[in-house]
Amino acid sequence: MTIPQVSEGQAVMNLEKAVRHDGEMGALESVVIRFAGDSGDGMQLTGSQFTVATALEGSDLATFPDFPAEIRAPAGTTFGVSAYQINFGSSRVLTAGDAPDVLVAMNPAALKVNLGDLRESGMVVVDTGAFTDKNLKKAGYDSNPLEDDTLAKYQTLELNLSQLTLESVKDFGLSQKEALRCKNMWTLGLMLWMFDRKRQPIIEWLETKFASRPEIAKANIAALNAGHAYGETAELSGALKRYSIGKAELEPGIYRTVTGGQAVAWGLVAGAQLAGLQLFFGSYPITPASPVLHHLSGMKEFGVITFQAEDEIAAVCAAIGASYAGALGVTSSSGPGVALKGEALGLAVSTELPLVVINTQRAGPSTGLPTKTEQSDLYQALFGRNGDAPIPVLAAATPADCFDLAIEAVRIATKYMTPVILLTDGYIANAAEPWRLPDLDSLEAFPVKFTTPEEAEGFYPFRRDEKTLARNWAVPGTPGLMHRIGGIEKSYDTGHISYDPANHQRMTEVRRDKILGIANDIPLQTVSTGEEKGKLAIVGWGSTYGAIQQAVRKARVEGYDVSHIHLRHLWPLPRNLGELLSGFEQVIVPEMNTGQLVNLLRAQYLIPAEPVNKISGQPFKIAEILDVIRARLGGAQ
Amino acid sequence: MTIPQVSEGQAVMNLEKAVRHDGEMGALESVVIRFAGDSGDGMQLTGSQFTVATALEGSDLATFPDFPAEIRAPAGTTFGVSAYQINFGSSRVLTAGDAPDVLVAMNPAALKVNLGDLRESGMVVVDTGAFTDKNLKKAGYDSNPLEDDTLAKYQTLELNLSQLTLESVKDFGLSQKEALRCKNMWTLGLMLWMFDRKRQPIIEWLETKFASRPEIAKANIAALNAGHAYGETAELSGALKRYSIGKAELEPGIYRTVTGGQAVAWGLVAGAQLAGLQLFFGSYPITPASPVLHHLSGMKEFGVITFQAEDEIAAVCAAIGASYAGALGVTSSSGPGVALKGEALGLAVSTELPLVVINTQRAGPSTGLPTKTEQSDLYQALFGRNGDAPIPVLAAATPADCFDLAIEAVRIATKYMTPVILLTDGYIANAAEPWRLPDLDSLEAFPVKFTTPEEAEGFYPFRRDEKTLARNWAVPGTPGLMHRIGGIEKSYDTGHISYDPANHQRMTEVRRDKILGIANDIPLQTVSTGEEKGKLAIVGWGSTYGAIQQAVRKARVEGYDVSHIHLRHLWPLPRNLGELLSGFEQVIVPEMNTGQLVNLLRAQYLIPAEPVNKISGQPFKIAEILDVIRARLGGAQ
Amino acid sequence: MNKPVTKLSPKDFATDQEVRWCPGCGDYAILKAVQKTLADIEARPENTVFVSGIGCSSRFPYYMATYGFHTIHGRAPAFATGIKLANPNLDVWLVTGDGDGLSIGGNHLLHVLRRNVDLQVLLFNNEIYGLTKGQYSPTSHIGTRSPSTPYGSVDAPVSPCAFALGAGARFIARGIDTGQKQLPGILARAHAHKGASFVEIFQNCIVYNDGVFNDFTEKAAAADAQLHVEHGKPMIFGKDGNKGLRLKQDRFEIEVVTIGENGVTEDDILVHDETNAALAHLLFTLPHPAFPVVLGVIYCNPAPASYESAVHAQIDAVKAERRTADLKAVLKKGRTWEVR
Amino acid sequence: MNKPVTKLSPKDFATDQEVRWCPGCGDYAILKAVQKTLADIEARPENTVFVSGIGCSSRFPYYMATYGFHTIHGRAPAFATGIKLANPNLDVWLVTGDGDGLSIGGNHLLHVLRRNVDLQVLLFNNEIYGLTKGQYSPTSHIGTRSPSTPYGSVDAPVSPCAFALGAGARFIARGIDTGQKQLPGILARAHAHKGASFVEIFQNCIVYNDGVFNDFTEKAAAADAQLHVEHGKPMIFGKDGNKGLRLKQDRFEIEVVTIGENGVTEDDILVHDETNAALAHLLFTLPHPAFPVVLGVIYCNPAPASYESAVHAQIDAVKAERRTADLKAVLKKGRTWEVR
Ligand SMILES: Cc1ncc(C[n+]2csc(CCOP(=O)(O)OP(=O)(O)O)c2C)c(N)n1
Ligand SMILES: Cc1ncc(C[n+]2csc(CCOP(=O)(O)OP(=O)(O)O)c2C)c(N)n1
Ligand code: SF4
Ligand code: SF4
Ligand SMILES: [Mg+2]
Ligand SMILES: [Mg+2]
Repeated sequence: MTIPQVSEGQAVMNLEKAVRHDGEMGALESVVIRFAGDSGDGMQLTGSQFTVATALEGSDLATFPDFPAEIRAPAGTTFGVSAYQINFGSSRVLTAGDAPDVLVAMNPAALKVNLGDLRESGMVVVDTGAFTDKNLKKAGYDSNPLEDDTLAKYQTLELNLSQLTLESVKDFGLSQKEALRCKNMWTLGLMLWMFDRKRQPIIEWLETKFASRPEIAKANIAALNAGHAYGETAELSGALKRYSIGKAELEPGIYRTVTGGQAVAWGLVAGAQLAGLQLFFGSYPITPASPVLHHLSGMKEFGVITFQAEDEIAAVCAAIGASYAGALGVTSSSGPGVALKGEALGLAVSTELPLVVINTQRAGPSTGLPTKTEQSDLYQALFGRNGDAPIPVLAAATPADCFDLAIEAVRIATKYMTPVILLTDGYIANAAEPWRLPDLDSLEAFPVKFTTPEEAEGFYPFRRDEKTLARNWAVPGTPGLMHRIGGIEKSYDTGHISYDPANHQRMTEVRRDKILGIANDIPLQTVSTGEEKGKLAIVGWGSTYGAIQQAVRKARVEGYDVSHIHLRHLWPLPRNLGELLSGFEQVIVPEMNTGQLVNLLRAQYLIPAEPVNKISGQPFKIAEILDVIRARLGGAQ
Repeated sequence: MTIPQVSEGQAVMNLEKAVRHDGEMGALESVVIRFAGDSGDGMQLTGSQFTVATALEGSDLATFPDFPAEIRAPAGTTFGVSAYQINFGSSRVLTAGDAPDVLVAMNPAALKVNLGDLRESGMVVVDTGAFTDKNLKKAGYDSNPLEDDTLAKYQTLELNLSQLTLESVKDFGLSQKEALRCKNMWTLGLMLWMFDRKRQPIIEWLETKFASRPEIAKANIAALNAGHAYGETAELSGALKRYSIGKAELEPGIYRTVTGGQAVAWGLVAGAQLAGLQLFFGSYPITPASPVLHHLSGMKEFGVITFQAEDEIAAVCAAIGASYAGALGVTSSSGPGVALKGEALGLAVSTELPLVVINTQRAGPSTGLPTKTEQSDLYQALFGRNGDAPIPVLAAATPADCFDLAIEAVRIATKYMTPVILLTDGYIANAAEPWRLPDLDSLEAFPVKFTTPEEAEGFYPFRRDEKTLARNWAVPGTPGLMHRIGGIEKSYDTGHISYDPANHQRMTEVRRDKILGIANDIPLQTVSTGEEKGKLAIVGWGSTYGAIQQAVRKARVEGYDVSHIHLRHLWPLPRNLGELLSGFEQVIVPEMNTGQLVNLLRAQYLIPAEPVNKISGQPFKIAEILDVIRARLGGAQ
Repeated sequence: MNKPVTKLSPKDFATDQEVRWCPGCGDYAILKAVQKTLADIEARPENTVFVSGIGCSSRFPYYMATYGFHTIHGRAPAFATGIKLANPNLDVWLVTGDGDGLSIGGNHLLHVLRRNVDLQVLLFNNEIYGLTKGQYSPTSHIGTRSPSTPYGSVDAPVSPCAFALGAGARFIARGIDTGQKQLPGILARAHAHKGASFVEIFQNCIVYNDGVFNDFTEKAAAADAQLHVEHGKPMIFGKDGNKGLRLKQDRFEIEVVTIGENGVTEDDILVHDETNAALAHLLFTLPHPAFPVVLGVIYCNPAPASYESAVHAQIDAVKAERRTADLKAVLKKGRTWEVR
Repeated sequence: MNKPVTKLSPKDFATDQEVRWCPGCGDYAILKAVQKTLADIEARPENTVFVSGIGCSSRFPYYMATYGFHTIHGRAPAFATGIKLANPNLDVWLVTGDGDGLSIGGNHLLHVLRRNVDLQVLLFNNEIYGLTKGQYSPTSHIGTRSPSTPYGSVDAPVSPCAFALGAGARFIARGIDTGQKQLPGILARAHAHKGASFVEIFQNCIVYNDGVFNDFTEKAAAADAQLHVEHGKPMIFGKDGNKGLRLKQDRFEIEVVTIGENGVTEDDILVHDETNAALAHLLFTLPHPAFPVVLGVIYCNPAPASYESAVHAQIDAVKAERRTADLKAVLKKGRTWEVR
């Protein structure tokens, strides 16, 4: 056990300085920690284990994993830095936090890339052992930031983590390389101590994970314990302080953490069950959409068929084929892959088959920034097809919301015999948040009714339900209902190919009206926070939810007349939306794109909605939205 | 020579009844003829030869070929009917005409499909020889329309064309089948006589076409002459009347007829010459876009490389590759094929390479009605890509306009290093109109300047021209400028891959601003007809030009305060457009889709522009637009 | 429902839809052969699905009184895969053309073949794009003049069967549209094969490529220009039944010989082995007219399992092992905590 | 500008860009071999273009100090075709992976090969999707466990070389990432071949598929498990140089024999003929470990002309015949009339 080497000139680490606290000394309302290191340093694991420990402690939390496009970029480079941020607290936490209070930097590159985001007088924990000349050079530092005034504004905790770790695991006979791999657990131990989280869940996890290599499990646990013990010793010596974060007041229930990727997968399985259909999932791997494929591939006991197709076109076509044959066809991709599906989506529109399409958006155009987030595929979802080919579009606001909207997508697709697009994004897909498990038994079923042989009399495939305008669904294998469908225009009255001009007009209109009619079957638009009319509405969609929500709450506390309206149904729009928006003097639409929803709203309602755009591949910060509100509404009222 | 068998109860054919005429007896201002028959009857040929003869006579004209999707549908079926309509006259003719004055129906199916369009008391010419029981049944007639009152409202000219033709060619030793094939020439001869057009050009054409089979040429010519002679005889007997149509007052110059397909091809060749580049045309056949490929494939003497790719994706990718290598890459397709190009277009946006994309639109969604026209791919052109990927969009108003806009597309693509989309449609592509040949020498060149080895100092591929924001273009083969590009985000300052958030924001903005800046380099929007402000503006784009133009002219004659504004630049929009439109009390946007441009205008300018939609696969009629104007503006003012 | 109630005739498989091919098109003959095959194999219309892309050939499903899906250009194999995976009990037939299947759709064809989905692929090869009015296709011979190659095409054609073999197909056969005697038998064998079966059918496009196969399909030439192979039988052909293929000494090559000449006897003739892939490659690519065009079931080498059966077997195995499929339990797996 | 001014070394072909592959990735070795090859063949950087799709392998162009185009997933052959057609003087290399080239990109690979565009295709086969974190690929063997196949894959893999042959490729070779001795020679021959050359390179993905080729690449096993063929030489292998491939009597098949055993002599061993396509198919698909994995230039059978040269020859011929290219004349062709 070594003695804390708190860097010179630093008094006791004092996080409270700029952190909201709730009175009691050492108790904070919320804290933002960012773990940053080389791709090989295991930062994603460290972050997600800290998240588990924190969740079990009853804090509310939100996370933001931010990793490089490279599988394993060369050690020490700035582009190889991987980071995981967690915001946790006793009050409602909706974003991963604007600026970290604590930055754990495992090497110079991690410091270089992340220091700029740290809040003033925040805490930096660095592994001095990694600040070698070679690493400094790789990170592009001319002089050692630990030695110049780079860190002057911050509180620094300089520890030779590498050495401390090696010492802590020396009894387990690991190679130097293996031993050093435990560095992240040592660090995690220290952080668990500092924020008063339990080690036991992590220990259990390590034991399961390394069940086949017990010496590795033991070494990691020893490192974890050593980091924890280090904190205790340092506290005794007065060098470090420990913080407690109270439990958040959350609705009663059983909770777990969930990422958007998981929630989509489970929502689809639930949706298929509610519809009474077999789930067919056709996909082609692409970042950041692949997790949905991975989750579903492991759910074979639910009869889920996962089909890794040769490309995105085959994936969507196979899904349409499966729907044709009576399954629930689903396909999933990210922007560039969805671009390839446009032609086939037109066929699903034309043949009026149910289909769910999930787009986990990433930064574009083209390959863009595959591991960064963006909302720039809304136009593509709404308009990216030849011909008049309207498709309902939904967008999930949070990881947990993905579950509900996946079910909603299945419901609309099967009830209206139409493809449905569900938009999420790289941020939602990878971020974890606490999720109160839904009561699955209370979900309303919407069983599909295939046309039966008994209905053969007068049957034709495009006969419609008078109310929904959905066509009937007769599946191959049913005697007496043999029919042929395709992408050529069909007669309204027989379903046969028809080149008749008036018929094409009628069919185009009925396809449009069917989709527009869904507006009567979705909830009216509500206001998330604030009044139903007023000076300013901030209208958002998708993963900007948390940032807008927090900003509007803060602004309202500051006295601003501002409301937050968040859209989950982007097409058709809720039928009261126009009226709702007309109750506001100003409408601002923040989007992680150059302005897409804003134009839809302007075109639909002729309101002078204005865009606020962030296209940096990073989520909005609360402060960025707050600044906009303040600027719009002038000094606090 | 047989004696005219004018049907009972008919006096002399009297076309003037409902046709505008210019005083002199038998002289008409304009006439609309529709030739309709089986796909095998050669109606497209008949129509286009009548067009040639008419053009040579100095009439203005417009045509509308309307053929079935089937290559050779079974004889006698309604879906196998092929039609060709021509509107010609001594005044400006801008559309193929709302309703034919004369319908030539070669069989019952042709009559069945087309009769409804004939204007009241128009003339029907039928081949009685084809009205057999079998054909009547195939066409779905329960009783013979020649015998019941189906044709009561019309003037009918019932001739046994088959028999008349057989007689006229009996000296040439043709088989019955070959002999009957001359029926269309007999009919053409009669029509040429009736409207006083010369036979000589057709005779010459037949001689060239059948140079290798002189007996076929001779028979066809004999049939043509026989039809003509028949008219003369009938006139003598007083049964038929002959009409003269004066010369149109057209701008002096050399004229020819041109289809949109030809004009696009020639415009591209001209554009490439003006840019000083080799033209590379990558395409995959699709109706109705293929003619561009066919025309260019025959122009090898211009060094044009035509590449029939394995699919639309390969076509656009090869074109981008060619541009990368220093050629002018062009690709062309129709809606479903363009849908497949979305991902690659994103790459062209991201790598900022010049590219021209031509979409000859057809009725959608999906396969839709391949041989019918529509304007429903505007959304796809503007928005059909992942990410923020703005692309300039142009739309041709007439077949001849395709030439000018193809050049304009090349100019913008090369000057701004960007893909450009040019929209035409099935109507424009196939319709022929007279075209005053442009003075090629007077076209302003816009030679491309590749980066030279001398500029190697400080070179990087994304260095921009300060004014246009276009990046420089260094082509492989140039010493000293070796570089790598791709679809991942690039550093503004070096062109290397960059994951930097602020850089992505900056690059996204510069890509947007570059395209928006083109608004300063295109003509201000003018008004085609009418005042610059007033009660009502009809805003159109693409092939609706003629119908809107004629309707607005007529309405203005009727005293309505209405103007026609026609957009050729759909993105960016002309910079004065918002102001111009704000000068009108009402703005109506007729489109052959469910409303696409109208939403763009509403979003951009917040004006309550309203849609008028026709989605029948058929062009607008003048009357349809005129009705809208009258309805909007109430009784004539 | 899988057992025929009454025996159906070929006519029972015809729809009332007007057939929209050009008069004289080879597609008519194929339609007839397929309808006969379905009757022969006692197919049930309600369990049969015809899937196609886009092209003249791809209009096929409209004329079959079964279920049918006329999809989009080139993608039929992907649709068919989805259909078969969703309901392995369906009998899936895929109709495609040389453009649909080998130009835009080459990749999907590759993958449906290598995955070995249990369905029949019928590729109507007319060496031209019929529906779009006669452009050359990936199977057109060099020098083909067409609207897009007025000076003649310059790219080498692909051999559909060699492609299928390279893709890993385990049943490959070849027939001729007008071969009404052979075609139903070939199609029935394709149907009997468990896994993806690939059948190339030479089809005459009377409008845009008339007579392109005449040199081996015309009556007069047929006997000498066609070799109909049968597994286990010597590869003999010719109007006098005295020509054959013989292995060259010590070379991995074959030659045409005449039985009765130069001491050649029937025993010298190579016996066809439909499980031999290298031989199949050779037979697919024999240069004509030096060699005959080989027809019949040229390659058949079934895999242990077809794709959809393996997929469902895996699902069934997991189901059997897990016994329950409880979404509630899945959601609760891992760390949960309770807020009261 | 086509003649080298000074002889360049492998290092001259390296960029200053940091290489972003995982430490230990087989791609490094291939990079080294390619850089050496370019130096050996005296390539000019300014006339050389590396084109790739998307994948770990497809990052290759960034590390070559030549022109480079990192395009989109699976489409590199189409871009490369456009580049080569636009400027036939460029030396085009195409780098792809088993996913990029054979999954999404299979169709373009088929067509660039059959058209015979003069370029080199290097397919890095690691039997996995590296960049997207380890899903199985179309070359993964049955049973591969991956994030998308946690219970093991069930679809049969495709053989890249057999596919290339079926597609009509006229140069097909195979190498190993670590085979620094053989690889530059193979690549140089691929470069020398006029037309499309296809080279499959077994590449170890140390992160997601480590050791998948060990049974024939590991030092100890290599000699017995690898057969390096050379045209005109008997196909002998084995650490004692005494194993070989022999034609089976009267069968279109081969077997492994040991020279010196059962009376087998070197003369019995089949001589490699790189122009024999059927033999090539056989060598590509020999089942391992019963047979060795065949490496080297296995098939090479040049066509009279490569695609881009034929395209330009046709253009040149038309130009020569027409002599002028006058757009004014074209516009005036056909019927014109004058309005005064
Ligand atoms: C995406 C797309 N691209 C192009 C087309 C146009 N197209 C329809 S069929 C066809 C080729 C058909 O050729 P083939 O498959 O040989 O069929 P055939 O008509 O000769 O039977 C083409 C290019 C289309 N319908 N969709
Ligand atoms: C249109 C599209 N679909 C999917 C992806 C995601 N993706 C990138 S690389 C890749 C597979 C790469 O596999 P391989 O070609 O074998 O390359 P490796 O990484 O193994 O070298 C995939 C699926 C993409 N970038 N674009
Ligand atoms: S164009 Fe050819 S393939 Fe198509 S229907 Fe006519 S004859 Fe048959
Ligand atoms: S993931 Fe595999 S293929 Fe990709 S760089 Fe790493 S080791 Fe190489
Ligand atoms: Mg064909
Ligand atoms: Mg790979």
